[in-house]
Amino acid sequence: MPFEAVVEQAVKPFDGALWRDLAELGVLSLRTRENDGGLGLGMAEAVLVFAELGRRLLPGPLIWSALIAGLLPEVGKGGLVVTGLDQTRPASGPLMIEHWEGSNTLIVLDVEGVRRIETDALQARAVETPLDPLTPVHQIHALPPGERLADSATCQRLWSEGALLTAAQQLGIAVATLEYATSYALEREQFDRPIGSFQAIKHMLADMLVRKEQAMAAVYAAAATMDGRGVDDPQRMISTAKLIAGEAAHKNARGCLQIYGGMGYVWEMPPHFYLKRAFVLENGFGTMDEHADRIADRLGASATR
Amino acid sequence: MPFEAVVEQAVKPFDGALWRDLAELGVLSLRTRENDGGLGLGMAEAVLVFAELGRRLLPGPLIWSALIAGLLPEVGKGGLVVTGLDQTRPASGPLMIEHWEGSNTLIVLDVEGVRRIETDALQARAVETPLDPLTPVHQIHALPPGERLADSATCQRLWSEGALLTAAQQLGIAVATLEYATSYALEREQFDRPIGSFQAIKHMLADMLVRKEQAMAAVYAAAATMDGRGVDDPQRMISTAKLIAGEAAHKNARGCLQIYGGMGYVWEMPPHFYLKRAFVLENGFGTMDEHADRIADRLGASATR
Amino acid sequence: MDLRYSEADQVFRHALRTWLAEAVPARGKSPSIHDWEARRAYDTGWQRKLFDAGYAGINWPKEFGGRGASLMEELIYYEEMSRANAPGVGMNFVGVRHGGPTLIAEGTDQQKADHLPRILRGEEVWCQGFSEPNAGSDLAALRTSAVRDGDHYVVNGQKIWTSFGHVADFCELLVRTDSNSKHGGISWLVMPMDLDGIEIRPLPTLHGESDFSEMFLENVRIPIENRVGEENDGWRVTNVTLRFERGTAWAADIVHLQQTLVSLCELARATTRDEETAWNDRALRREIGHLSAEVESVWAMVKLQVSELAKTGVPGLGGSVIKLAYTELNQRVFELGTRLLGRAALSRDDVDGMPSLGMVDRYLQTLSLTIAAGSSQIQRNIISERMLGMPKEPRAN
Amino acid sequence: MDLRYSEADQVFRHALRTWLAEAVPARGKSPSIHDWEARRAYDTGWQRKLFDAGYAGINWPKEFGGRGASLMEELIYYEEMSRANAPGVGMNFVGVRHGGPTLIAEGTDQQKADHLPRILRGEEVWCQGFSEPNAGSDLAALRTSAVRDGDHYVVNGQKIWTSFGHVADFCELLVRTDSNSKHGGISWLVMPMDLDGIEIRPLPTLHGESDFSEMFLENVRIPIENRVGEENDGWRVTNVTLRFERGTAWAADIVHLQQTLVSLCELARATTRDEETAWNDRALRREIGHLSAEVESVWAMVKLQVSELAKTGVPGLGGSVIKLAYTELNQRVFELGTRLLGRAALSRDDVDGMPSLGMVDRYLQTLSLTIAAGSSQIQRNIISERMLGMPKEPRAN
Repeated sequence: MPFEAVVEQAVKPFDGALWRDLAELGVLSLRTRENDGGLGLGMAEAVLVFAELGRRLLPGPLIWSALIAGLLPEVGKGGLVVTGLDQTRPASGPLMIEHWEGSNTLIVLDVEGVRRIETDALQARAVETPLDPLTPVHQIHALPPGERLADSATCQRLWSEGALLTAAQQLGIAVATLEYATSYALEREQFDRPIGSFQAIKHMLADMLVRKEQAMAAVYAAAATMDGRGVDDPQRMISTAKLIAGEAAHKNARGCLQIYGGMGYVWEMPPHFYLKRAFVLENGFGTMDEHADRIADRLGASATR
Repeated sequence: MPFEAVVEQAVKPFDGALWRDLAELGVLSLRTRENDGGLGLGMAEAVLVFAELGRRLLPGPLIWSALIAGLLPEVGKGGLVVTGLDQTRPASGPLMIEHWEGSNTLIVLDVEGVRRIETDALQARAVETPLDPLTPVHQIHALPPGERLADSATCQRLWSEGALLTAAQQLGIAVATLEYATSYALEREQFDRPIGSFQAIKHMLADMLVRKEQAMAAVYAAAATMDGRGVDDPQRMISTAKLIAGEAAHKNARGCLQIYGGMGYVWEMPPHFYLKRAFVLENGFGTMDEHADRIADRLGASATR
Repeated sequence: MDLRYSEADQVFRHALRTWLAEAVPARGKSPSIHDWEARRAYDTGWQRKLFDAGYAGINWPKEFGGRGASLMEELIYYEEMSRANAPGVGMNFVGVRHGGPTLIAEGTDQQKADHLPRILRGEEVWCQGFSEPNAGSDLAALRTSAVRDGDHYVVNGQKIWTSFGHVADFCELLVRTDSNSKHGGISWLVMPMDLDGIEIRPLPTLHGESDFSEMFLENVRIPIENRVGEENDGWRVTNVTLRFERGTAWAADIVHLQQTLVSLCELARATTRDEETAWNDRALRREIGHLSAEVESVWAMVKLQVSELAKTGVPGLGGSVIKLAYTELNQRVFELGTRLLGRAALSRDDVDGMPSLGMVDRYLQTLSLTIAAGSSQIQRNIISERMLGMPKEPRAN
Repeated sequence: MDLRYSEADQVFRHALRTWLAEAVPARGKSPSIHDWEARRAYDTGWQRKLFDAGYAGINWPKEFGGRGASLMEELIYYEEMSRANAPGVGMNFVGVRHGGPTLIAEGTDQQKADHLPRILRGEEVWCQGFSEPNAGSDLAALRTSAVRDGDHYVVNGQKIWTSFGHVADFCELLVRTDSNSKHGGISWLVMPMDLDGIEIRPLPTLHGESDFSEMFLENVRIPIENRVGEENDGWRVTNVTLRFERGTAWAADIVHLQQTLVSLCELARATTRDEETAWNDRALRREIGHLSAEVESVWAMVKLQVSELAKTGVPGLGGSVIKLAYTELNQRVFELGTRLLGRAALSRDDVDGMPSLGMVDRYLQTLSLTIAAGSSQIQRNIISERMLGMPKEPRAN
């Protein structure tokens, strides 16, 4: 999707046509078993796809679909559109649901397991000015029990996969914002030379590249580990990926915006779309702080051995 | 003291002659009442002097002397040399005493108040390789009760003054390391130009200057407030000063060392002496973390009003 | 250094606080950001109220209708305005803080008489025509040309970041009158906004609809008598407003930042996660404590600068130091607020009592602070070259 | 990407681990840092043990007596050496990691035969004569001159940061053979350290006595046949060792850093403040968690680079990325350790079981990492210019 299309998309509600395209490409059924008509891919492949989706700012409840398509194959075909709510670690504050419009079913993860609730059964209020123009948000006030879909072990697996696919999208943001910042630094001239020839800009870009590379390595390593092709503690690697990619997404988007200067403040320019998306992804499947705490807990446990 | 003298001082034990000079200059009796033969100066003046002592890396138990000279005027005259131990917030780990050699009396601050213990009554082991070559350290294993000198209110006042005088010395470190880094950046040439003409160095120096200015303002404001010439919460201002000056001392010394490049690693060069002293001062009268916690507690208390 | 307030200062503060206690509630709620006429009426109405009460042009000399306040009074003024949650300077900004001061320093008697009283009374709104698409950090690279034709300049070019362009009456305009000299070929003009050839296009920002516009100028004829200062001397004229900068520019915002940190404590107390309040999270508390120390020390810098300046009368280069420290710090405070909101940050409006508007929306606004009026990178260059004497970088050929 | 180890890798790891289990304890404690002869014997003795066991020159081609290990084996080698707390490469560093590889790439058959076997067997210690007081970041500005006189070069000048200078047998020496060209006037020589005119002065560092020296060269006569590569082609020769850099240079240190973080957890558990353990301080725990994530991701970068390189055979520029990330991170880890020690950090030796030596002393050592072998600033320049295509800065006139 070229960047102009992203800007246009920003004012649209759920885009059914785009969703059908994604289903046809197999994006929604990456994780569905081949027997059930999916691609049956591992996490190592899934993170490549989701990094690309993040890099292009694709909208829609992508992660929830990929997670649930293993349990409900219909989701992978695009016929059933699901969104979700992570209640595994309840907190005060409103229940905010992304991409409500267009979704038929709400998936809830909590300590008991996985539930599904038909959206017809719920009352939702649209948030008028969502932070990310490409991530419409609704608020719901009550959560009926719904139908039990899977047990808590499955729930934990889905949560881990959700965290890693989110990290992959964050990686995509780190990649895209480095790309945009690089081009702009070469193009934009001030004081009779490209701004990319100033050390202040050079060094910001170098730090962005380091963060991008670190995020990429962490996400790939966590995926290989989840697929059983690594040697580390998968939970620690997933938290590492979510934390490092989250930080890379935020800081690279922030750096991109600063390098764009005044132009970074202009609506039609890419940086702010990425920065806003980075905030949305940070608040899905565990924040940096939560994952840092998880890592410390696991490290501390290994220290007592 | 020119810098060569600092390097020489690094190998000496307690310098009685220097101490007598400082006493004659009135440095040790700044806070002693004029009736008792001191200068009777306020904190606003004392921080100026201590910033200068920090800037010149003067050795010796300066802060403990200044604190106690109000209670024991003999200290201000240099006849009685005191060092001290802050036990107001006990922690595990060894009891480390600075400048033991040359001191006759150990002052202990704890929740009960201020005590004095004659050093003859104690067994101390010299630490062979102290971190700061100008701050010799002894370890003691047991702490007899000693003689009660003042109550807990006085103890709290002394602790606050100690924190602020330490902050003033930290400010001095931030000032000196900026000065050294500035001269070196102008002098040292690489790639056929002074390294101070490269943005990477320029911007490090600018950040160092900002930190120095912030530290100076925080220390002066806290001193004015303690003297009753300010309008803020004195405890919060003192913690602010210790935290901001501590950060400025550490980061500026670190920046100075980096700007010196390989030369920063050479013993005879100033940066490492300042960095090491910054670590010593950080561990006196409350660390940055402790002061940040104190500030948050006071801020949180005001939030419930 | 004495940071206490004198008796006279206390009297000033008391009178101002008393007046604000009545005047602020009487102003009512600010109009929708989309209703430009209502916003102009609201902002200029408040300016008129300030004028009537003797608080307009707080730092303008008395001879030009200002308050002529002392530095300490000025600081108190910003403190009290912020504490009372009074309306901001809004679209009077360019006139009161920038264009007016420039006329005071460099304008002719006629120019002063024409504009100064009207600006102070809220009868004239000004906008700024400085930046261009290719002249941002390098402002002196501006290319909008002014060519003499009889007793007029004929102006052609494009400006950007013209705030309130479509409701302003006058524009402080920088133009190129000599293309052979970069800094020495710029002139400073007062452009009436009702002239032919001026086109204003709204410029949406990351914040959505915004106060900013692009301005296109095609054969706009501006009388030569509207020039302030000599021809080609506009770069110096532009810098004279700095004389008005007495280290107090950010005072109101810093006071607001102190208040924000207290709100953050309240928010943390009201937020629960895992059956404990966020205030119980010592990492968060420590971060708040650290930020509070930074805000207090920046505030102390402002006061120190004001107290030094009051003593010596010599303004320093401290503006860059405060700008750099304050703007970076501001972003960190509101970023922390946004983080603390958790998923409520997915909205830019308040949700269920969670203050997204004051944290998330405000965070987005703070993003321009490290770019506008000299980016952080430019400030660091200024500090290192002018305050520390570092050599300039080699120029491009 | 498959990050699992193959069966062959596991066999390699098992054999190495078994060997280390016996060989490491047998080495005994390392000698005092002041006893140079004992240290030389210790380091070269370990090199000989490695050689006898078939682990010397792990990444040297087999034809030159090396192990010719695969990349994955090399990684495993560093992991196991670090986990077994085996002696480091010590004063064999320059010969095994730098001088030897340069001879392999560019040396004559005679030069190879003279030195390579002896380096591998621990019979030759090398030192480096690259940096000069005025040629640090800008190494190519070096001025030590070599003038031909018959079949010798006569060398005059001063070098700095010559580690192990007074016990080394040979020095890899960069000299200026043409003063009219900067990069194109440098030659690479093998200098026997027993020649007349070489004076070594120990160079104390912030760490106290150190392994570094200054080296003064006065009319030192070096045979022309000791030149490696063509005259004036030394800059290129210097860079060929980079071919040996396969992203694994920091592997052992990163493994050590992972272990350090576990020690930090243990230390936090054993430290009490205010009647609770430091481990109870969530701010500290979170910081440890964050640092652990960074260490793991840098380790993942190394593995990813090795796995890519094994697939494509093309080494990337990743070395600068890993160097920049790892060295800055390393300092942060040991700085946190130093903070955690509290007042025990006033000593550089262990006190009452508090590990000051491993934290404080180590922290001081890490300070050189962001300077040596290309400072962080130089690395950022390399990354932005060579990996992102940013233009070079304008040069000084």
